[in-house]
Amino acid sequence: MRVFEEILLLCLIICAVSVAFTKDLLTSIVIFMSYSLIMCVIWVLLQSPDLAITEAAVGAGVTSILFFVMLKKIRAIRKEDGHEQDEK
Amino acid sequence: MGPNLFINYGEAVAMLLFGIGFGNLLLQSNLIKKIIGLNIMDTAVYLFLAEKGYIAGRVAPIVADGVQDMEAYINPIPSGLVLTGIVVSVSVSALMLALTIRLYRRYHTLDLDEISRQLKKEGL
Amino acid sequence: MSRMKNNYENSRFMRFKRWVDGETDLLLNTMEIVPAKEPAAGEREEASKDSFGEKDGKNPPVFSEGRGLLYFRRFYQAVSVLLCCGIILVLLWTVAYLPSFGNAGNPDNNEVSARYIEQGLQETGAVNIVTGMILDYRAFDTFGESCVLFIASCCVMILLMVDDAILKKQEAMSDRRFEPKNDAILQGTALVLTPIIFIFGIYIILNGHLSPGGGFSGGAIMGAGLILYTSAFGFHKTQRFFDEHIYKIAKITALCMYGLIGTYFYVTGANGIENHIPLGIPGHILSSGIILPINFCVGLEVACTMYAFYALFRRGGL
Amino acid sequence: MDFVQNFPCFSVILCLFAGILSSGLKDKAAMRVNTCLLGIVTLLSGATLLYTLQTGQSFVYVMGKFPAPWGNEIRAGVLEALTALFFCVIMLLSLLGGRHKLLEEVESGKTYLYYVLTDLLLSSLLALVYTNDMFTAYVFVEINTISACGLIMIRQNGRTIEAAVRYMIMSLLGSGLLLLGLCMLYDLTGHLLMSNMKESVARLAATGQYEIPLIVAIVLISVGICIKSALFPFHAWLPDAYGYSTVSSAAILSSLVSKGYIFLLIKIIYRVIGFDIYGDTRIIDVLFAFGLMGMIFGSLSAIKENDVRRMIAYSSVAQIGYIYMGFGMGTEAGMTASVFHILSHAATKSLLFIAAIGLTDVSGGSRKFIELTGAGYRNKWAGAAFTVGSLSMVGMPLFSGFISKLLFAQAAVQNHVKMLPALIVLGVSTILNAIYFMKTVIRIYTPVGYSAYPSITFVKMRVYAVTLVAFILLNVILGISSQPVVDMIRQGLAMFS
Repeated sequence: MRVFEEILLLCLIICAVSVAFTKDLLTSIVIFMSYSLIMCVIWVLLQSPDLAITEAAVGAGVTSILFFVMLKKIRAIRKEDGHEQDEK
Repeated sequence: MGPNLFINYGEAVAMLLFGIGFGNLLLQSNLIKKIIGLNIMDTAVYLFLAEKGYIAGRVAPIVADGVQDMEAYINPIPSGLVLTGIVVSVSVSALMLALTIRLYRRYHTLDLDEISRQLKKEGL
Repeated sequence: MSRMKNNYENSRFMRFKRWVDGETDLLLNTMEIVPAKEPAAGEREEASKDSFGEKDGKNPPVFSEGRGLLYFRRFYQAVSVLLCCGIILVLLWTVAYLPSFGNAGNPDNNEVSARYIEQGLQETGAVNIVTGMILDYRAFDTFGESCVLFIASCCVMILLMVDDAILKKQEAMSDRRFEPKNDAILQGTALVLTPIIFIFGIYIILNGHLSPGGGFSGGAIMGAGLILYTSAFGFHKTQRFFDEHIYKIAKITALCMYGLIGTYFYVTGANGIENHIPLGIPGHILSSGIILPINFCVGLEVACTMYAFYALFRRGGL
Repeated sequence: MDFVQNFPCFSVILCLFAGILSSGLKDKAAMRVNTCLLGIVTLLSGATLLYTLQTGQSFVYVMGKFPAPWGNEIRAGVLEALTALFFCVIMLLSLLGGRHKLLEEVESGKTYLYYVLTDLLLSSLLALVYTNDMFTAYVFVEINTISACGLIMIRQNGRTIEAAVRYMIMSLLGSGLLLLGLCMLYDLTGHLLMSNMKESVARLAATGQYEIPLIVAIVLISVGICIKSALFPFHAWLPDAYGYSTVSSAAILSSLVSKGYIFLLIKIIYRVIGFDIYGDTRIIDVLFAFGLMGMIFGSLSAIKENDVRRMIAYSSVAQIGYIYMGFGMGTEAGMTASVFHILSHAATKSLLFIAAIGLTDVSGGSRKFIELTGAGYRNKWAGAAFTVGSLSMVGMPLFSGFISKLLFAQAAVQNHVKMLPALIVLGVSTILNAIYFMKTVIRIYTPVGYSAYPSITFVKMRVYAVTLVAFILLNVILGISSQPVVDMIRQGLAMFS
């Protein structure tokens, strides 16, 4: 169990570092989502199921959805402006 | 150096993550990455707390079979605090994301340095 | 006429006068304005690589950026890196001296957690000690926490709410312009999943005092269900049972109920008046005093808020 | 138990309720609810103050039926009640003074949200003042941060939103550090309640166990709060946030929000860590140094500034430097001076912001100094108020600023090591203050032959003028009869330990 936990902690660090160095925003958001899920498993290992269920629903679920929606919104704004430019 | 660095490896990882998140928040000029850095920082603190609440060989604090002995369960307080913290951090990130959308609509970039340059050009 | 100077414009008094007039800066005056410089090549590359707005190549950023600002940025980055490394080192050094991990003799395992564990079931009626602790022993904190969520939703409303009906229509159209409408697979899956998600969310809320979970996680799950339904079927379908009016009523009712229960609990407790909320039999659904109704209120509020975030982000209105 | 002891709890809960209910009301109704609320809370705080003065001791109120180390608690003494009363009064006056601008600058359908935000901001300030529990403090710090961000960005132009983002980033850094420090402190002591924490910290400090983590935790908490209250090197967000937001927000932010955090720090110093233990660490020297630097650099930036609101904002940086300098003295007298300065600065800075808006209004909305020429004649009330505020800031006798500078000087004389730098910087900073404030006052009273802008009459802005008069009175009262207030502060600080 201890080895498993160590591997997960290592994964956390890898995720956190790779978020910083990813160029694509969508990729970094997906990496952040996986970071939250790993955190969730670690909390199960640390005997805190309350946290795990909340993190899974709030951290990995709703926060990621909000990130995606925001990215989509920004793309929509960009495309809108692009169209306006074309018309001119 | 103190004696407990390798025993407290979980806490050490939490501190590393805190530093990484802190660095992201300071160094990234892209707003979305700043927000992710912020979230990493927050979760690192929560990881630290949860690690501190854990006691080897005990189970989650949900009373089972009527056993109400302190020796049986882990410390419930850190879990409660983290539960509060998670909700705080989701509200903060929602607010930051909304601010980002507004800024993007106005300045068409996510780069904070770029935005301040544009502001300077406006000369307001 | 020796006192007459030809550089009167630059004399101290004149500079002082101009400063009083607010035309120039007293101290900045001496500084020459550095002529416009091309930003360093490396930096521009960097800027165009990861910022979104510049990717599409319109308005390439050519700014008259003084050398001072560039140096300042370099300096800032170097200092930030040093600061982060310093913080990490200090914190690791601290961790080395902290109480050891997983040890039952640590200072945080004291009489406080002992009472929560040993008497929590009798005093709060909750089998899940964490829920009992946050909703009963430390009820005030948790009320504050729901207010954090509430105020965040208010701020998002300030930022993204679009009042004008015409604008609303436009936004709704532009948002879905680039994706297929009425996707059969998505709708079919959503039709099956949404009820299950809802039931699961309600289960978690109602069992908050018996098993892991509670108002926050259950509410978030229900909010996620609403979001799934909306993204599959569009806002019009959702608005038939959940529009802005209902959102407001639900949110205010939930928070006020929570506040009233909480206030009753605080005031009776502090003044030594007997509390008339029965604790029930531990382990049953209808037990544990104020925890069940509070969980219900919190769940409702969280579900509404999560959906409101989504809807406001997506189209600027509920 | 006396019924009055319920009042602190009632005032926090009432604010939360008012905020929640206002979110379902129309603009006008929300405004009325807000004004009523402020009136009621002022009365409640006043009653609490009288009660604590009468009984001469502080009381603890248990939120719920569980006693000390298990449940939440709030605590009220003379200092808490005084600060709460003062905060309510200032907030009421700031909102009244900026109401006409609010209607112009905020989208019409969203004004009610402004009042929701202020209600919750007030609740968080009161909770920060009254709380006796570290985690409650953290939760309400977050409410404070978010609602302050809302107050900044409610006037939605690019400038304010950018300022809000910068504010949020700095604030969240601060909250992160604060939370981490708090978790470490919890880990070392096993308590979250201030009084129990203090016992444990005293025990730890006596035995020398966990010495390094304790110091690091104290440092983290202090730095977190310093970042949030815009101490000198962390003030980058401040001028934009104060300079471009709507005027009530600027007044509230500068006079209340940062002061709420500082009050929390005072509480932590006295009630969690212990004044002596805090004084033994070298943190107070660092605070002292940064306070002095803030006093100088804030004033210099203010002198360079060409925009009247940003100038006042930079002056806030200098004033926060004064407060931290008082902390840094490490004596009771320094702390008293700091607390008095919190009150006096709150009264003066909001007066300046409110008066400045009156002056810029009669100058075509421009905030550049050149346009303000003669504005004092066009809007007599605002001109007079601005003059009073400036004189108070500079430290003229009769006004509140004089007393706080006097107290700082007295405190400095008592501390032999820090006397020289403190006195020198105090003098220099006073001169710098005089330079930029007097420059403005001279400018607004420079006569102009012909003005393109019409002057304003009393009838047009009755509420505004009354607010200004109230502010001036507050300042003069604090300046003339300062002794009772100083006594109350001393008594309150004594109750802390």
